[in-house]
Amino acid sequence: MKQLHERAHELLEQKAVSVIIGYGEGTEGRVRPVFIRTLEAVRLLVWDDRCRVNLAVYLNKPEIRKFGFPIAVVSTPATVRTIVQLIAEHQLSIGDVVVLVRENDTVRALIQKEDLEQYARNNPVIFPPFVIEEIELLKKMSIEERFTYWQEELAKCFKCYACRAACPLCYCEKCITDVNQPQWVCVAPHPVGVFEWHINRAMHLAGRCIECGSCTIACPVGIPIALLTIEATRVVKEEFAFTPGIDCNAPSALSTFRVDDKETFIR
Amino acid sequence: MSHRTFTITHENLLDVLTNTIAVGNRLVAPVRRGKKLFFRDVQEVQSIVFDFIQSDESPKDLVFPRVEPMLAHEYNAGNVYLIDFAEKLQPLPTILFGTRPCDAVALSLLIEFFNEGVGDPFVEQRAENLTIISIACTRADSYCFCTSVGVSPNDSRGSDVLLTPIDNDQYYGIVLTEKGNAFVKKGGDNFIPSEPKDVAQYIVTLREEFTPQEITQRLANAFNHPLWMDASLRCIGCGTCTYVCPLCSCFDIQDEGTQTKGVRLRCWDSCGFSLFTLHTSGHNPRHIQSERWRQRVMHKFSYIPQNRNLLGCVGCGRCSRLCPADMNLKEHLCTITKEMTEVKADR
Amino acid sequence: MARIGVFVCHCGENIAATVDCEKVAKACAQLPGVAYSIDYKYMCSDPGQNLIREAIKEKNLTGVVVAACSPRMHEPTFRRACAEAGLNPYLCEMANIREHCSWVHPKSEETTLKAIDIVKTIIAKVRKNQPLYPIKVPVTKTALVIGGGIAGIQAALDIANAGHRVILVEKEPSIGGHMAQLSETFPTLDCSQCILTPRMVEVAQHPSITLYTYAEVESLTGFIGNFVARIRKKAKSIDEKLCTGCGECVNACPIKKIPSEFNMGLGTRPAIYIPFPQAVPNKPVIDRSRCTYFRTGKCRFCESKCPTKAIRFDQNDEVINVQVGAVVVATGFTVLESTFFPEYGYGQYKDVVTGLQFERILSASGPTLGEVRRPSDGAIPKKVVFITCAGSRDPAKGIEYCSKICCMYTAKHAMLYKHKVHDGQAYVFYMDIRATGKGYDEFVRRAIEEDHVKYIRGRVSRVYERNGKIVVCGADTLLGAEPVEIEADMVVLATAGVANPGAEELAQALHISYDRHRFFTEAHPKLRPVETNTAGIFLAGACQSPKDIPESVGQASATASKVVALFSRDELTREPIVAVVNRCAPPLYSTCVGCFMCQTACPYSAIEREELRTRDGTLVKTVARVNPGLCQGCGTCVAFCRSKSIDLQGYSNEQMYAEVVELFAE
Amino acid sequence: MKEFEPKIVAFVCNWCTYAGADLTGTSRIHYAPNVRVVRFPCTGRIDYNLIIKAFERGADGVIVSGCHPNDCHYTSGNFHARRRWIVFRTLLEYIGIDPRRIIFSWVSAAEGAKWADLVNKAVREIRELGPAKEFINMKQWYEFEKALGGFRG
Repeated sequence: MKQLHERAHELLEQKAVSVIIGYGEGTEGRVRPVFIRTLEAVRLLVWDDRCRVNLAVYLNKPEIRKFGFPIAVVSTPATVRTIVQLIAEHQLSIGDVVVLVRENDTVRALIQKEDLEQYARNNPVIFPPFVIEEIELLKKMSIEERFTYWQEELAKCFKCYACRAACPLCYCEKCITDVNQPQWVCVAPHPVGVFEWHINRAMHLAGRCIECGSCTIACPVGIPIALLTIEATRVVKEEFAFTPGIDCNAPSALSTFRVDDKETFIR
Repeated sequence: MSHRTFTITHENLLDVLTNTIAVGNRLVAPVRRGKKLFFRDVQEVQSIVFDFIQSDESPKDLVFPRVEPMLAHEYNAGNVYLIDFAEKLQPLPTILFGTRPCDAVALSLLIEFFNEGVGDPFVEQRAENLTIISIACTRADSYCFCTSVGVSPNDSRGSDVLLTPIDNDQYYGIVLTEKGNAFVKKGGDNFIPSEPKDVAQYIVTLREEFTPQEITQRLANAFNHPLWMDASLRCIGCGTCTYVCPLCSCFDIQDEGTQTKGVRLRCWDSCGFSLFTLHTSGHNPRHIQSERWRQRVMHKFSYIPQNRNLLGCVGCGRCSRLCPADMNLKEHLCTITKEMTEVKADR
Repeated sequence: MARIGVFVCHCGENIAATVDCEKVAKACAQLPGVAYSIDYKYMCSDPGQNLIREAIKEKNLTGVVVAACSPRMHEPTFRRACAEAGLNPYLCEMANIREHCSWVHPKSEETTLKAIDIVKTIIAKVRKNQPLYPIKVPVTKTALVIGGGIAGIQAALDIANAGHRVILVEKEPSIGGHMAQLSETFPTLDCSQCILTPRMVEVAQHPSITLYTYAEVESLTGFIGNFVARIRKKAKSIDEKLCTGCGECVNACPIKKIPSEFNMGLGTRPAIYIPFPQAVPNKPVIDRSRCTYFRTGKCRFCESKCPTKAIRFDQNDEVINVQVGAVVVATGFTVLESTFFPEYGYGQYKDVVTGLQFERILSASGPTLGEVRRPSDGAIPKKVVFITCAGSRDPAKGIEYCSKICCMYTAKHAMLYKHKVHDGQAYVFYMDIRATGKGYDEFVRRAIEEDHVKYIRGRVSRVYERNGKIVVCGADTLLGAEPVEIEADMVVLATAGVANPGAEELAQALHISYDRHRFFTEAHPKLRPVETNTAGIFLAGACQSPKDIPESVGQASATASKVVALFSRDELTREPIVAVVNRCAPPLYSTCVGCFMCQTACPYSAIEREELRTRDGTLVKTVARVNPGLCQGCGTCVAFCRSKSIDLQGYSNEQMYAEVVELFAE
Repeated sequence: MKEFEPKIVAFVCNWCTYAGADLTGTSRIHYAPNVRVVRFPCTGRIDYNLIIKAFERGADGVIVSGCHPNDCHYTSGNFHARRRWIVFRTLLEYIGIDPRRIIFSWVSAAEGAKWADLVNKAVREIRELGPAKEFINMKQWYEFEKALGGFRG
């Protein structure tokens, strides 16, 4: 933490960044995102195991961008991958972000493509044990059981779109669910509308989801929604040998192809 | 039973509830789904959760469901047929058990709001068929601030019966309305008449951080204050706060179907969404998140009080508990009451 | 509200036999937005089309659905009829109730119901149809011809003679290609250079042709009618304007022993050289990789001898961008070489040569001045063995195809050898003789019957040296696979024709496709043999597959006619079935967020970047833009776009959605 | 009782499968009448949302068909589509929807008989699977919730 404070101090003092997006103390032992713009405020920064939410989401927020690039972000491995993916998707450029990471008990600032990519490659996102349990559980289910499982889970959804808002890769200015000519996704949070929304979310994040889990953390009704995008990313990884968030120049897995992609399911 | 007040043991209360279901009433009570607490239809009273500070979802969708079919149309050989769901609606008699007093207050305000003016047949009919049995709070957390917005942990407004947990696994209850009376009557001997008691010792005490008047006054001239931007920087623009709020009542009318057959639905909407105020022209009067956040606070603590002489908030604290970005409403209101001058260090 | 006319065709009995057409028309009349619905015996007939034209005018129709045969059959017919009546043709769609219904189901109520369903969905689509207007793009009437072999020369001359400008790019110092290397040509045995060089000169002197030799096309952007080619003119190290081509410098060069490319390594050249005497342009270039000055910084003998002071050691490569409307790719081929045939001793024995090397030996301008002398000792070979299908038709070598020209040139080689070495003996090992051109089989017969070339049907198993002779072991399959052993003085391999090195890179630079042998792919093997899948780029000659001269020339003229046809108009008209990135009101301007992930989804590289600016010029954002000239309308980007910011005209999201939803509307 | 007749929608590309189905017609090969064809320029144009919509609106099965690999009129639209299907299919299965309800196929313009065969087999298979119960299940609330008037989780 001391190192982080020193680093943050240095960055602000040298005017190397306009703002540092980090974690600060929140309510009842929670941590919350803080935006450090002054040297005095640096002391508010905390960095411990509670700091899991992916702060890269704020890099898409116009109010934050208005501070001007470069912006520093206190980053978990997932955040680094997210930033690499955002660069690949032309939402950020190299040099826009100073990525503060922990490496062997020191705080490093990553800016260059090579550093970002190397860190992303060396630091995979690790699921918490309950996620792995849930994945295993779903794997063992019959298709009917899975249907029931998801129907029960999705029935809770009232479409507050916290999953979308918390996801740093949901940066569309007009989401497909807000498109009404035609109405691809029913607006109403009834089972059909909820199903459409979540299958679209999963399809849109296939091969892009960094698996940071922000959507699940954000969900106020406790739906394990990340499982859908994790599955989508798993397929892409398995079938197309493609991992998102490790290459600043990678095209999308779903807008490229290999002539020998699997087609055992096609008659 | 002639008395307005009674006592009942926990066990007997469960028996009464079981019986309520048995005679064909719909019982809705707090139950756990995973780590979250919802109000759901209950078949087994054992599943009802008593030990909690606040549920995650509010009970508002018992009168104002997240999706409400309002109208259906059909086109056949040149004729259009309409079905008005308000006429068809036949709500089941429903016992809402185990709400916190703040939720009961909120429900009464919500119902009042919908029934103003021309009225709302959907909400009205549901409210008529709803009996609310609330339980006073013996615990609170730092998100709670009911006392600061004019609600108390044992507020009786909106409830038909108010229970207070007392010693020896017993509840002390007050019957507040005819509907409450009917409920207690059906419970027969399980309810033991009692003299009115002072149960203040069992109720949690909550510090009054500010008063509604203070807030309203401060906000009157605060529209252009820089605090809105500072406070909402971390807001990600989801609808969680509005959807879990027991009082938020904004909705969106959606038509589903084709030219020949379709249905008109009323769905929840949120002022936190950028689309909420987007004009067809492309102009958005609230085009950044701070303006939307300001709208939510202003609406609840300035505009509603101006129009209706009450606040649009009961201090249940759900919005703050569930906010993905830890936007703490109580904290913001405290800042506002400190004349909105003390600028937070995290700006 | 839409006013749609529905026209149900009986197609004589073709539809009416199983579908109750009257009922279909009546059912459709009940649907919302249908203003007129009628059935008729033959809609495509004149009276039928008249019915549609009249109805459009009288009923003021805003859309037309013709329920008849497949749109693949008559869509243009009915769209034209609509246009004649003043209705935008793209407001007319066809419902296929013949191929997809009446012909595949028995006469029944169900079949009629299916027909109604089909028409219903198309009505739903037409409700969402928008008037579309053909896309017009201007045409730059200059053609780029890549490759200065006979195919490129022919294409360039044909286009130029039609009155259009041509830019001809050749990577070698001279045009002429492989044909310039040949001795004589089958089946008439006229001298290759004698018929080629006048053409080369014509190219050089043609006022409409700009010739860039020693130059390569690095990239091609844009689309049909509007390409921009980036051409690298490699430094020749001479000032071409000053150089007279006297050749003093060539004589002065102290480095003499560089294997000559033109002579296939059988002769030598200096570091500053003119590839062959009839080269066009007939001016030298300095091969910098071999030049002493460029390697050591000392020498400059050529410079001292140059009477016009034309040597430029400090010249740089020059990169130019040219605007062209069409491209002819005529980059030719090469023959398989060196070490590819250890079993035939190639590379090991000097006297085992390729067919192209043997051409040089036979050529009057070749290293032996036209006398047949073998490379090892200059002796006149008395026994020469020709081996055909060296590599070709050999899956083990990775080349399954027939190189097509080898049978003929081997017969020619054997014949010419016999003409020059009267007492010599020529043997040809062959698998099959493929002599299918005009006068070709007669030519082969002449070699066998008049020149007594010995044809042996069988494969050669081994070639090795024994006592100064090259022993060729094979089998004669016509004699019951009897082993044959010939002690030869020389062996000529008719090695397979293969794609040029660098073909792949060029294809990628031009955005054209190529097969697994790296030959460029035509748009259709039969019906569009000289077009590529990229509109405006055409193929001539052996870059597409090995070809002989007449075929290459024919193909070159074909491409020229395609180019000239293209250039006959000032503007190109294209079907407006293209993808479009949406625009909306400010401050959004477009819902595209510029992730540019669609770029790789487009098979035509049609997706570009576009900067959106406010009226005062402030950059709002950079979004995708579909170039309507390049887009072919597949819609892959449309289905890919997450925010639904791209739509395909003619198959829009609204249209497809309406069709699907209508299927289940009650 | 009358046998269950599945409703099947076929999403096909214009250049191969649509033409192939035309050929089935010109060859007068009869097949089951349960299929309704929607014509797209290319399989690359087929939005997975349309497949979802078809099911929601009442389809029991969906056929998706286009040009064989390497035969795409637009050179690679079908390859892109194939990738999309691989992911989409897996996700459907993961969320509990029987992937056998979507039948993917390559039918060329020359394979009229294959088209008839494909349709007949699809009808047979979907008939065995029965109505698309997952989607019927999801739509139930329109019916029973009328009594309560509205949908709660």
